[in-house]
This record gives sequence, structure tokens and C-alpha cells, in this order.
Amino acid sequence: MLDTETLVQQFDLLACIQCGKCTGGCPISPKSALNPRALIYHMLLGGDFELVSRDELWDCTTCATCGMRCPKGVKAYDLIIGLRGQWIESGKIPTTLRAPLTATLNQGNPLVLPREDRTLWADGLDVKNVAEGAEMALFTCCENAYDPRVQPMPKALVRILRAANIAFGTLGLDEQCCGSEIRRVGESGLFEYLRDDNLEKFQAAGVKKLVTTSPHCYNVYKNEYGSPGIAVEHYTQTVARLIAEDKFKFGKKFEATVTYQDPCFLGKQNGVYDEPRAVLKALPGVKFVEMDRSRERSVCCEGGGGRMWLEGTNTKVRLANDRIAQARETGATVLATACPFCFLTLSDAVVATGHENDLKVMDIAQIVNAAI
Amino acid sequence: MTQSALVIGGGIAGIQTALDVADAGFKVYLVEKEPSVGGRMSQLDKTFPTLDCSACILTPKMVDVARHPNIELLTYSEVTDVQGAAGDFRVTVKKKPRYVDMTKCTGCGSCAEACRLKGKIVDPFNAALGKRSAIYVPFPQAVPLKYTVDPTQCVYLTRGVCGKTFRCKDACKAGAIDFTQQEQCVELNVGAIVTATGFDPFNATLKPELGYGVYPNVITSLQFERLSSASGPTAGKILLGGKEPREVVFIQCVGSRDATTGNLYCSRVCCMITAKHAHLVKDKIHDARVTVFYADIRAFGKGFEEFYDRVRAEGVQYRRGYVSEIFKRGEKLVIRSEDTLLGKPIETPADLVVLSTGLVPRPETQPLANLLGLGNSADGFLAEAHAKLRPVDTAIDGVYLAGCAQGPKDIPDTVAHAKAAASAAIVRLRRSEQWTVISDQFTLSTTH
Amino acid sequence: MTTRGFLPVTNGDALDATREFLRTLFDKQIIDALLVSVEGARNAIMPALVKNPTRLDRANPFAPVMPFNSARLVSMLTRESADVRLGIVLRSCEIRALIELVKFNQAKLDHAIIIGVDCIGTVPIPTYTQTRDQTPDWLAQVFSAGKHGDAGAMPLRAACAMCEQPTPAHADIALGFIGVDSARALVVELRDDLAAQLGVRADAADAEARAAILANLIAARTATRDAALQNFRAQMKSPDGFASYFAACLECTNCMNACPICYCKECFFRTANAEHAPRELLRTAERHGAVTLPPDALLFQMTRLNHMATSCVGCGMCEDACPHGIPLTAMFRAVGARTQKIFDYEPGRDVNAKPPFMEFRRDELQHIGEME
Amino acid sequence: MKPRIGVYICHCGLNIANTVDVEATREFARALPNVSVARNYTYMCSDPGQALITNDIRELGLTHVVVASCSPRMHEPTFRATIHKAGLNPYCLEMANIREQCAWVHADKKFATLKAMDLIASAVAKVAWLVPLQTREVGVTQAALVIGGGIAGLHAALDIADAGFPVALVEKQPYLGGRVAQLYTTFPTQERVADLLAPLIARVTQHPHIRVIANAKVEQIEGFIGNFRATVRTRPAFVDATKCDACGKCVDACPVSVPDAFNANLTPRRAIYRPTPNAPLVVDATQCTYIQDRVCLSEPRCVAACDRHAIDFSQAETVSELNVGAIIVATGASAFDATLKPELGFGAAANVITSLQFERLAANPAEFAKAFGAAKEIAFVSCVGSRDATTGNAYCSRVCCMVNAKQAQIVKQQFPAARVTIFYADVRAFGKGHEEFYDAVRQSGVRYRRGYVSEVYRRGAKMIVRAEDTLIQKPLEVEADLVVLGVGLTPRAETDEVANLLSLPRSGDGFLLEIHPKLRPVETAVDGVFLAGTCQGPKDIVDTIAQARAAASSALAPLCRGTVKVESATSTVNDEMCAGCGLCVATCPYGAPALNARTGKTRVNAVLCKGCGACAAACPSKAIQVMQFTPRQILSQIAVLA
Repeated sequence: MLDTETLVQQFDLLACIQCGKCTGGCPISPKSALNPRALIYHMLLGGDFELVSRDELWDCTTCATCGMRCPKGVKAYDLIIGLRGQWIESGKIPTTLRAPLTATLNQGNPLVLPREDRTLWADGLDVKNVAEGAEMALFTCCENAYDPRVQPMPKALVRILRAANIAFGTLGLDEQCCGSEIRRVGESGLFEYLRDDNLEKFQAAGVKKLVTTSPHCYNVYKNEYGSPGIAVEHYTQTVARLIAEDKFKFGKKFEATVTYQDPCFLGKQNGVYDEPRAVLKALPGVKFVEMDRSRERSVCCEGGGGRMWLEGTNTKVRLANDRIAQARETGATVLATACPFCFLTLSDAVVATGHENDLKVMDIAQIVNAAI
Repeated sequence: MTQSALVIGGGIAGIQTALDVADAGFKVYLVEKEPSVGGRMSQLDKTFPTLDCSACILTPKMVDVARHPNIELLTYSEVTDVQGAAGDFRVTVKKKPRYVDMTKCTGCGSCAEACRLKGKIVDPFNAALGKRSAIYVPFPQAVPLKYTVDPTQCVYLTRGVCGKTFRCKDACKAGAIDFTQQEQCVELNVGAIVTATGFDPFNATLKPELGYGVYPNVITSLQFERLSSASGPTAGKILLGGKEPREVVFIQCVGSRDATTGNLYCSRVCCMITAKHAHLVKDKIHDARVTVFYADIRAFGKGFEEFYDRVRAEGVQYRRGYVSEIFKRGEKLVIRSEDTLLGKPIETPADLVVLSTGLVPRPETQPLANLLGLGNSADGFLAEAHAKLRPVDTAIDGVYLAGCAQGPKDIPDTVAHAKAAASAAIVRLRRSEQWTVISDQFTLSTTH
Repeated sequence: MTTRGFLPVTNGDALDATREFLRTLFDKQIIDALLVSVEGARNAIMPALVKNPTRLDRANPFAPVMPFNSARLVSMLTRESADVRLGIVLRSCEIRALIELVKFNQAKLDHAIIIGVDCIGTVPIPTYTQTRDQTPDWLAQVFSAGKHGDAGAMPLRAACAMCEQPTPAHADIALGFIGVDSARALVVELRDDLAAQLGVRADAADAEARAAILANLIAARTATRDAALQNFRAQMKSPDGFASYFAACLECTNCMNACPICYCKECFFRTANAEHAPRELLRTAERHGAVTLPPDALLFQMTRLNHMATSCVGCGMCEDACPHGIPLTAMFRAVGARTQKIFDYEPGRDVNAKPPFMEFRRDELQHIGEME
Repeated sequence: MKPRIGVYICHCGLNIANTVDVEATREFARALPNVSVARNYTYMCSDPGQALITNDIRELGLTHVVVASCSPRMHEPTFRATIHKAGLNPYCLEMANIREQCAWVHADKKFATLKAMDLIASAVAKVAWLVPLQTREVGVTQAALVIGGGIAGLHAALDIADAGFPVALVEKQPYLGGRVAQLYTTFPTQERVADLLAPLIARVTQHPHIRVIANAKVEQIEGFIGNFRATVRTRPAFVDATKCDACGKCVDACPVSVPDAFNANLTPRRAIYRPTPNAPLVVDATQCTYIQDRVCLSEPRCVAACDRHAIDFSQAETVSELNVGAIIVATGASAFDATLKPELGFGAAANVITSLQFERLAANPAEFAKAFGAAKEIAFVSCVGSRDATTGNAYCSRVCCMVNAKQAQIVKQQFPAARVTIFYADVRAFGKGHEEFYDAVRQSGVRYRRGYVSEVYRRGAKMIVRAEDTLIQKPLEVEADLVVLGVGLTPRAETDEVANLLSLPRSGDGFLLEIHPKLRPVETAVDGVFLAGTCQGPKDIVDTIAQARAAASSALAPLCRGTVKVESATSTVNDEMCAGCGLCVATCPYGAPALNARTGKTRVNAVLCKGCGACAAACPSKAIQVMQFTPRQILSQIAVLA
């Protein structure tokens, strides 16, 4: 049994007028029992509310469309995160979630890989430690750090920054998970631990400026770490700025028709729409096209909110598959994104839909790198 | 004591205030920044719930205002300075050059026919759905019916040269066109000022998820008015790109009741505007499927609920749930929402989507408010002296509010509010003498 | 309140007793003058204004013939107030017409004493005047028919054959012979004060028998009426029903002249307003091929119908006056019945009831109402 | 002289031109008898359109003008002024309505064109018979009567008085403030009504231009704009205010106990009572057993109880006659009688109250605490007697949503532990600050459940509220300790009386009817009579005040000017033809015709006549005719069509 009264207060649910905009915009609701409005209503009505029968809570991607659209400022996704927290607290942790959580605590990453392997991606790149003196710290997402499929992205970024003569460094083996997805699966205790630990490490290393490879890290540092006095940028912002400041010379053409998937945590949640596009449009040879559903109307790839590790109830076709079809409608040959989750889900989807020869999923960093 | 009043804004509120104050025998200066009086109401097709043709009921009032011996109309003019206090305001009004001699222009329209830019300039009167020339009257029933050169568009005024010869000047048989006209300032001395500067429709591009500006078949309610109007760009036919929509969707509360836009308030008129539009679609395209998405239907005025009943009876579907987003699938738009009464997310196909946009304060009212020393309410509209008891008075003695400058209102409420402002102004103009007891002047006879 | 009693008949001559009774009204100074039908030369029965009671020796209110609806005459006599107390001997239909005229300010009853008489029905004037010599005792027929409540043997006028109000209402004094043996006595019902003055004692004998005979009579008449109205309505079913009904109308206006209710000083159809310019008639003829002359016969009938429909009392004088025998009574009664029902209005029933045109009630005609 | 007629055919943009071949119509018109010129133009009502007409009048010497365009309702004044400007008598104009009666109702262009031609031919036939009429003005009594001393009447009276004119404010009750006086607080600002009302009433009662006549009734109104004569009957208080020190002994002594209507019948009062907490004592003559000759008989107990001999049963009614130039009707509205919805349990159970009763309870902290302090669950029911065909009130009452919200918030603020639920179908928070207030009310913990309440019944000490929660599609039974019915506003029972007094029509919802719902919301069918406040339809306080001041503005025009124009096309009587039947008198809504006692024939008071023609239609002999609509004129019009 839940204390709905507290949840109502905590998540400001009294503001809700039951207009349904949250459910109407939810990318998951059409194929899952997930209905944020009804969820809120049940909270408002109070009384008996059994979490256990609500497996669909694990379907939420925390893309935050519900909250962005809400005319009364209610954040349904926060409520869902809170409910997941209740679930976790009750000890009934979904089986597929146990290993990532444990690994994050022990190894600083949810991929269940050793802490000491974190910098393997940078082997041979001679990346400095930020403590050695750098104007900015590069923060690698666990995915980028460990998953070979997305490791090329930080590598590309390193080359880009060097090309612009930017002095940067990483936290080295002190770098660990930002906690964004940990918080989103409801493990707030672990998140708080990571936050405090990370902040301590940033402070120790004298980090004043942080550039993240993932929008999820960007979001969590920018919005959920309090105000630690650290300027946070997503790398697309950094690169866009450097291009605007004319810090690059592009030696090559990147001849392709490119469209772009807005990562929810970059676009909808933080309003960073223009910089990634500015970067792509600045590249010689790139013909940039928009998908119909872009920017504020973009669609989640279904990679966030811990969906990378969760089963949920949602067994229907993944949204990423739809996205491939939509990208192909534009005539694009390259589907760009700026998020490791997006990259992975979209890459899977390209394979699943049998379009690996028609459409290439690339991170913006990779594309920029290809043009330098 | 100055026996005259200034009314700023020539929409229905300003017109009504001016007429009432003038009818009471006072001189009224009516200042309108556009070339014609008429305001927003002149853009409307029909009015709810009676379906009166808006122009048909407004035009006589516009004509009355122009004809009234006590009213001096200052169109295409703006207030630039206000000094003094109640009873003795000194107001500077800037008369913008029309580049047309009002005394000579017959309103024949030959100049607009001849203009090089004929049919090329986006027509704001038609809510950007139509095109006009650089020399123009805003609409056919304009008062005064005198042409005006748009200085931001005219080839001559923007580039210094317009071919070998001015086509408009050649075309004008009355010799009315005069590019030497300069801005003029007039000084007015008035006892009371009524601010009736109206509202703007909400800028729907601020709700990007609804696709306005992206899809040509997503339009605003003001655009629908022009589409439906016999004097509009489609001569009253509901046509988009030459095609008649089969499935029409109306979306409520676009820019109202919405913290994401900062407009927490209800715009008061949109529910009924949509009901009217839904009726008009049904009236013009009998078999059209019309759906209205809403959260609360606010049909509160006289005859409104009855009209809402009528529209539902005509087969318009009301589905409870705000629309979350719009995208395209093939030729159709897809409207994503939840039907909150079914508890199910739904997708509704549409050929035409009409956004029922709310009312917002006009940005250009703010400098005027500053000149007058007026404050704003939390919603950004001009603040009245007391929310309950003094809806037309302001914190400044002698300055009153009329119509939507104070907050969203429908036409009858605007007219009532404007007349109330007129009453306040009349009272202010008549004040100053020492009143004596006259309440006993009635008694004709008293019997027990 | 009223007193019911008997007027004794000596010598079996009810008419004589009646004449004596009327004289008594003069003697007791109840009236100063009397309007009553009298026998004239050539069998004519004509109303006369009697000032000298000795002239009542030819009075005959029971003659089964009605040259006039005397309400018109009462209007003539009472329009301006006079201090003459006027007695008026009238049949039911005449009283009803009079009540209507009072409502239209065309008659005043302030100083009038209405003496109502039973009417078993009247015969056409020619029938009466031409046959009286051969069947000298019309009166005997009347009293006999009255006694049995059955005038089947009499060649009644169409209006009378469908008259369901044989007894007078609203009379100060009512003399009755229907359902009683008039050779012995007449029923008299009169105001209490008059009863006292005239020495009429209350006597309810035979009341039930009279009531039963009246009920039978009324039932039979009602049946005749309904058949007549149904017949009329059937004729109206065809599109040109009204036109063919009046095909023979000359617009002679005799009907109007005979009508007790038509009170206009001058009929509109006789004024210059109703004249047609020759040019107009020629143009209409050209437009339609031909135009019936006189041109306004149907308009005239329509107008009369419009003016009369609520007030028509069904006396049938119009039909008697029509040179072409157009069955006007059935028309007026049929249309009147419907119209009067709509307004819940019965002409002649109540002098205080306002005619429909003079009264606005919020709840009337709601079924017509606003269409939306 | 042969008439010279000009015919002007308007395209009305495409309104007409789309359906009617305007050029063919023009050619047809040109060939009609007496027509000198026929033209068509896009918008005849525009300045250049009018210029066409004035030029022709001057240059071609036209004597009469036909404009074929829209309904004359709007533009007849426009074109009358046009031809007048060119020197013609403004009444030598006829309009053919080829828009509403032709173009808008037909689709077939051929037939619509033929019909337009017929209508024009018909207008041409009539116009030649039109005669010049004179425009007329009458003087104005520069004083006003305001009927109703509620918030609307108070504001209307103040504006007129502040503008310098005497105002008589007649109030039926012995106190001022009307319905608003019964309220506890306002929404959305939650100000105490008493604090707002007291200064307002003081300003009115102390105003040198306002004569307050309370406890009085307007019995009769005669006359016309500028020259009304009102008869006002004032009931005596039977208490000498100069002697009374409001000690209350008389009240204690009074044997009568009746429900106190001011207190929404929650408490009883005596026959001698204080109508409001601050008002002076009065005797309710309808209840006083001395006046009604019952219990008290010769020795009224109140008189005996009063040490100061303030009670004076010798006081008599007074009848005053007032001359005024304008009248403002501000007679207000009633709260819906909740017993008409028996399924909601009002009257059957003490813990079902109306929103008006809530206000009275809230105004009395002790009573309020007694009623609400222990309640765990309180249900508010929306739309009781509004939006409800079963009650005949199809309309929305405009204020109840916010009243519910405000009251729910009051409960929540004072008794935070109480569970407060509002059942609704649409929340109508449309006024300035209302949506924000609705937001705040939800934030205070008030629950909104979508679904009208179907029934309320007792189970033990609790009331069961039955409804469907339409958002979860489940029927509900909510146990409530108290149920508050958000009753709507209805026309006052005496609306008919007021309507008859002034010959005012009522709209379909039963409220008094304004003359045009959009642009003339305070004017009535009777010139010089204006509507203020809820007598015209439900309104909240702020809208009521705006409308009241609007009515004042309308009233101020004739008062300031000192004269008014009256209709010229009035009816006239042909004495020869008049039979004096009085049909015209009964038919006229304005009281213009009257039977002359001497001649027995009708005379028309031309100042009252609006030229509506009802009399002419009713008159069987056409003895009464409206100028410009005489039988000759109309028949010549018809003859063309025959």
C-alpha cells in the first residue's frame, strides 16, 4: 500500500486538471498500459493502490514529454520515477535490474564491467587527467566508455577538441556513473551516493567546466546535482560554439543526406535543438533534412529511463523502429544522433528493420570527425 | 476643466466608449494605430451564439463613430506622450503619414490594382492567408475608406525608387497619392482617457508540438475566421490548398490555462469560438467529421450553453482531453491525445486542424501603459483598480480601461465593459462643480 | 345567484304567457324598453324596439326563424351609454355574439337585461314565410319538438342542425321550453333579485327530465356538427380545396353584412385601398394567363376568416345571406374550432375572457415556438 | 410630379453577388416604371457606395431611393442618413432585402436572381408611395430611477448621481445590498463582502443626489423615454428610527417565528426584526400578528416591550410619484430552488445545504464551526439547476463553479483535515484570475471528480453521494457528512411583474431580454429602460458592476443631452374607420394607442410609438396604419408579385 497523500504533495499532483495531455503525448502509452493521467488520478483519489499489479511503470522511458506538455506544470515522469523508487524500496527489484545496480555501486558502471577498465577506450589517445590542468573536463558516459559499439564516439570527440586546440582532460579512473538512469529506475539512494561521490571528485580535481558525451549525463549534472558551480555542456554545444568561433578547418567533405534524432534529454528536457543542427549544417557536403517529427515533436527512441536494462510489459514494436522508417522517408542516408542510448537503440532498429545498407546511424561527433 | 475625452484604440471597445461619451455631449478623440477602426471584431466572420455576421453588426457602429459630430477620428495615429492629470491631460498624438491625401482619396482602389506588389504582400487582416498590395485598405468596409501606403513594403519607400513611374500615382485619378507626407504631431487637451487597446491572439508557434507554422493545414482560430468569411481569401469556402477538408479537428486552450506558455489564465472566448467554428464547418461541409478536443467547456454566457447543446446535436464530437502533439502520416495529420473519458490514448486523423488560440496582452500596449502610469495584473493585462468592485478604473485618476486590454472578454462583455468605462469617463468629465442636494427634486406627490 | 322556477301557462298558450311575462317587466320597472321579435305583415318576423308594453301583443320570441342575429342591433342600441334599462330577448347564439361584441367595445351591457330563450332551431326565412299558411302552427311544432328534444321534423338551417347550445347562457332571465310541457308551464331561470321582484318561486321539479332531454338533443347535434366539420375538412385536403370551395363567390359581401361580429365601420375591401389599377390587373393576367375577377374574392374570404375565426359563434347568418349557398357555417365552425382550441378560447363563453389577439401569454403556442 | 427612383444593388462582397446575378438584376431594375437610374456596387454601405447615391440624387434629381442589400434592421439608418445628406427626406427610402431573404437562403443562382428581381420590383412599386416624414425630438426629465438596490443598482445609481443627476433608488427589501449582502466572501480574492459593501452603501445613502426608497415597490410606470412617471409604494417600517436604540427587546417579545430569508432560511426570525445585522429594525407586515389581526390583537407585545415608544403602528404606506427620464432595472436573480431536484436530498436532510446557505453559515464563525468542524467528508455538487433540461434551465449560471471553488477552499482553510470533493462536468473558471484561483483551490487539497451527482441519500448519519467518476468510468458512492449544492441563478419569481410593469420581453431562459445580445447588452426594447446585473442573466460581481455602469452610461446619454429623438414612422388613426374595438390598444407593446373616452376611438401617442406595426396588423378595418407601411404601400408591393 502506498501513501498516496505524500506522493500527491511531493509531486504536486493537485495541480493536475486531468486534461490527458501527458498520456496523449506519451510515446509508450499507445502500446502499454502506462497512462500517466490515470496514474495521477489514482493518486489524487487516494486509497488503495497496488504497485505490484502495475508492471507498466517499468515501460516509462522518462523522456519527460508528459511533463513538458503539461499545462499545469505536473511532472508525471517524476511521479513514475518516485513510484519505481517505492517499488525498489519494497525490495521487489526487477531481476534484470539487479546486476546493473550492484555493478554501479561496486564498479561505478551499470554494464557490470571492471572499474579499472573505464579508460580503456582512450588507449593510445594520450588523454590527460583533468587534474593536470585543463580548461574543461570531458565526461564519458558509461556506455561510451565501455560499449565498443559507442566507443568511437568519445574517440572522435577527442580528435575534434584537439583540432580546435582545446585543453581538456578526463577524471581518469575516478570517473564513474553519473547516476541519471539510476535515479530514473528509482534507486534514489544509490543516485545520491553517486552524486555526492562525483561532486567530491570534481571538486578534488578542480573541475569548473564539464563537457558530457551523453545528454543523460548532461541533464543530470545540469539539473539534478544542485548547483555545484560547474558549467555543464553537452559536447554538441561545445562543438557548435567552436564552429561559430571558427576554430575548425574542415578538410573533407561529408557527402551525405543527414537527418537527426533529437535525444529527449538534450532536446525536450533541455531545449538544446539548434546546436546539433548548427553543427551538422556547418559540415561541408552535408545535406541536412528534418524528419517530420523533430525538435519539440521528436519521438523517444525508448533507450532512456533504464529501458536499456528493463523488460517491462511493452513487447510491441519499438519506437526506434518507427524512427528508422521516418528517417528513411526524408531520403536521408545517415541518421545522426548525439546520445549513446539513441545510437544503440537506433542501430539495433536499423538491423531489426533490415535497413543496414540504406541507413547508417552515426553520432554527430563521428560525422564531424569524418569532415576534419 | 476640459470637456473632452481621449479613447485609445478603435476596436469595438473603443468605438463603444467613444459613442457613449460623445452621446453624452462630450468631445471625443478616438485614436487608432491602424488605418481603419474596427479592430479584431472586423476580422471575425460570425459571432456566437447568434451567428450574426460580425461585419454586418460592426459596420454601422464604425460608420456612426465616423459620422458623430462629437467624435474626432485619428486613425493611423499613436499616442506618444501624456502629461498632466485627470481633468487636464495634455496628450501628444503622432499621425503617421499615409502618403495618401485623405481629402482627395475616394477609396476607389485603382492604386492598389496598379501597385507593383499587388497580390504579393502578406495580408495581416486576413491573418496571413491572403495577399494585398503595398497600398491598401485593411478591409472593404474600412472606416475611413482611405488608402494607405505600407511604408515597410512600398518599393519606393523602402528602396527610394519604384520603376520609371509610380504606378499607383498614375492610376489615381483623384491625385491623392503624396509621397512627400511627413509625420505630424497633434496636441490634445482632455479630461479623461480610456485605454481600449485590445489583445493579440496567442502566437501558436510557441506551442511547437502542435505543428503550427510547420503544416499549412494547421491554422489558428483567427485564420479560420478569415477562411470562413465571405470577404476572406476563399470567399467563405473552407478550402485549404483548394481542397475541402473531410476531417476537421479543433484544439482548445492553445496558449491558455497553460503554464508552459506562462499564460495561466483562461481566455474566456475560445470555447465558444470553437463551438461556432465547428458549427460553421458542419454548415458548409455537411458530412465533415468534426472533433473538438477540450478539457472543460466554458459555455457560460447568455445562450452559450444552449449553443453548445446545438453544436453537439449537429454531430460535432467533443472528446475530453487536451491534444499533446500533431504529426503527419501520409497525407493526413495525426492528432495525438488521450480521451480521458475512455482512459485511452488515441490518434485522430485530420485534414484541417484549427488551434483555438487564446488572447494575450498586446506588447505595444506596454509603452502606452508606461506613459499613463498604468500597472499590469499578474496575467500581463492592464490592472484595474479593484478586481471585484472597480473593473474599469485604474490606479490613475481619470484613466480608465475598456475591453480586452484589461483581460480576455467576449463581445457583449467587452461592450458592457466599454460602456462602463464610458460611464466612468462621463462622471469624471462632469465632476468638479460643487454638488448640492438634489435628491428631493423628484417628488411630484406623496400620498399616505 | 339564480332562481329556477316555472312560468305558469294558462289556456295552453305559452306565447301568451310569455307576452304577459314581458309586460310584467315593464310594469315592475325592470326595463324601460325591450328588443324582441314581433310578427309583421306577410308573416315576416322582425326585431322591434318596443317602448310601449301594449305593443307586445305581437311579440314572438319563439318563432323558428332568425332574420337577424340581433347582437348587431344591441350593438346599435348600446354603443353609447344611456340610462335606459333595455331588455333584450335573444337566442343563445345571439347572446354569444353579443358577448363577443362587448369585448370589442361594440356593445355595452351596463343597463341591459338579457332575456334568453330556448331555441330548438330555426328554419330558412323563405320556408317560414311561404309555408306558414299551409302549416299554420309553426309554434306548435317548435313546442312539440322542444318537449321531446327532437326537431327532426323541422327543416332546420344548417347552422341550427349542428347547434349544440340550444339553451341560453349568460341571461339575466332565461325562458325554457325544451324538455318541458310548454302547454302547462315554461321553465324560468333568473337572477335572485329579479325572481323576488317578479314573484318567481324556486321549484326544481322536472329538472332532471329536462336535463336528460337536453343532453340527448346536444349529443345528436354534436354528431351532426362533427360530420359537417369532417366533411369540410375532407374538402380542404386537396391543394385547391379552399379555392374550389369559394369558386362561386362573387365578393358580394352579403356574408359580411349578415355577420354579427363583423363590426368594421367600413370594410377594407370597399375602400380605395383595395382597388386595383387596371395596369396591375392586366400585368397579373399576363403573368398567369388569366386572372379571376373580381380579383380579391379569396383574399376577402381569407381575411374574414382571419378576423372571425376566434369569435365566430356559428349562428350561420352568413350562409343564409350567400346568394350562391356556399356552406359557410361549416367552414367558420371548422376553422374556428381549431383556432379556438389552440388559444383555449370559446367565443361567447365569458365576457371577461380576452380574445386571443388581445392577450399575450408566455406559455401559448410553444409548440410553434422558436425552431432552434 | 412623377417619382424619379434610383435603385442601388449591393454585392455585399460576395454575400449577394455569389448567388444573385447583380448585373442582370441591375438591367432589370433600370427598366422598371419610374426608375431613373440603377447601379450596383461591392459595398453600398461603404463611403463610395453611399457617394454613388448622393451624387445621383443631386445630379439626376431623384425623389425616391431603393437600396437592394441586406435587412433594413442594420443599414436602414445608414441609407436614410445618406439620402438625407443629399437633400432628400430620409423616409423616401425603401430597402429590398436580397441578402437574408434571397442570397443567403438560396443556392440556385438563376432562381435567386429572379427572386431578387421580384423583391426589387416590389420595393420600387412601394417606394413611390412613400411620403416625407419629419424627425422629432422630445425633452427629457434629467433624473433617473433605479429599480433594485443590489450591487448592480448601487453602482448604476452612483454613476448617474456622480454625473450630477438625481437618482431614486427603489429597493423592495428594507435593506440595500441585495443578494451580494448575503454572501460571505468574494472569489477569487476572498475579500469579506461586508467590508466591500458597507462603504459602498454608505456612499449611496449619503450621496446628495440619491434618494434611497427602501422597503418599497414600483407599482406603475407610465410615459416614455425622457418622460417616465413612476408610482412607488413604500411600506412603513412601523419603527420610528429616531427613537429606536435597537435594544432588541421588541424582537424578544414578538411571538412570531418565520424562516429568515436573508439567512437562507437557516434560522428563524421574528415579525419585527433586523433585516441585516446592521440594518434598522422593521416590522414585516405580512407576518406581524397585530397587523394581520391574529395573536397580538389589540395589545402588540413589541409595543409593550419598547421603553422608548419607538414602535408606531399608525405609520401608513406612502405612495410617491416620480418623474424621471431614464430607468435602470436591476432587480437581480434568485438562487435555484434546490427542492426541485428532489434526488439531491435538499430539504429531506439537514446536512444537505445550498451554496447560499453555506455563505450564511460561513458568515457566522460559531455556526460554521458547528456545522463543518466535525465533518470528515464534504461534497460539493455542481450545476444544481443549471445546464439541466429537467429543470428547464438549459443555461449555465456562470458563477457556481467559482462559488464552489471558493467555498471548498474556505472549508479547507478552516478545517484542513476535512476531505473536500467537488463533483463537476466542466470547471468554468473564465474570469480574470479565476483559472489561477481554481489552480490554487486544487493546490489547497480540494479534490475535483468529474461526474455530475446523480443522487444523494441517507445511510445512517451520513449522506451517500452517488455519481459516476467519468474519468475512471466507475460508479461511486461517496459517504459525506455534508453536501453543498452549487445552486444556479434563476430569474426572480417577480420577473413577470417587472416585465409587465415596463413592457419588457424576456429571453428563452426567462431573464429579461436585451435588445441585441452582442452589441447592445444593456438596452431593452423600451427606449430609456436599461438592464443592469443579473436580471438580464447570471453574472458574477465584477461583470455585474461592469454591466451596471454600462447601463448608467446608456442612461446618461439622454440625461446629459436633455432631449431625445423619437420615431417618425409612427402609426396614425383614421377616425372615420375606427370602430373603437381596442385591439390595437391590447396589441401594442409600448402603450402608444389608447381609446379616447369621449370619442370612443383610438388615439396614438406618437412619442411612444415605435412604428412596429402590431396595431396595424391587428386592426380589422385598417383604421390604424403605420406610416411607410400603409395598406396602399404594402398592397402595391404585393401587386407586383401577384
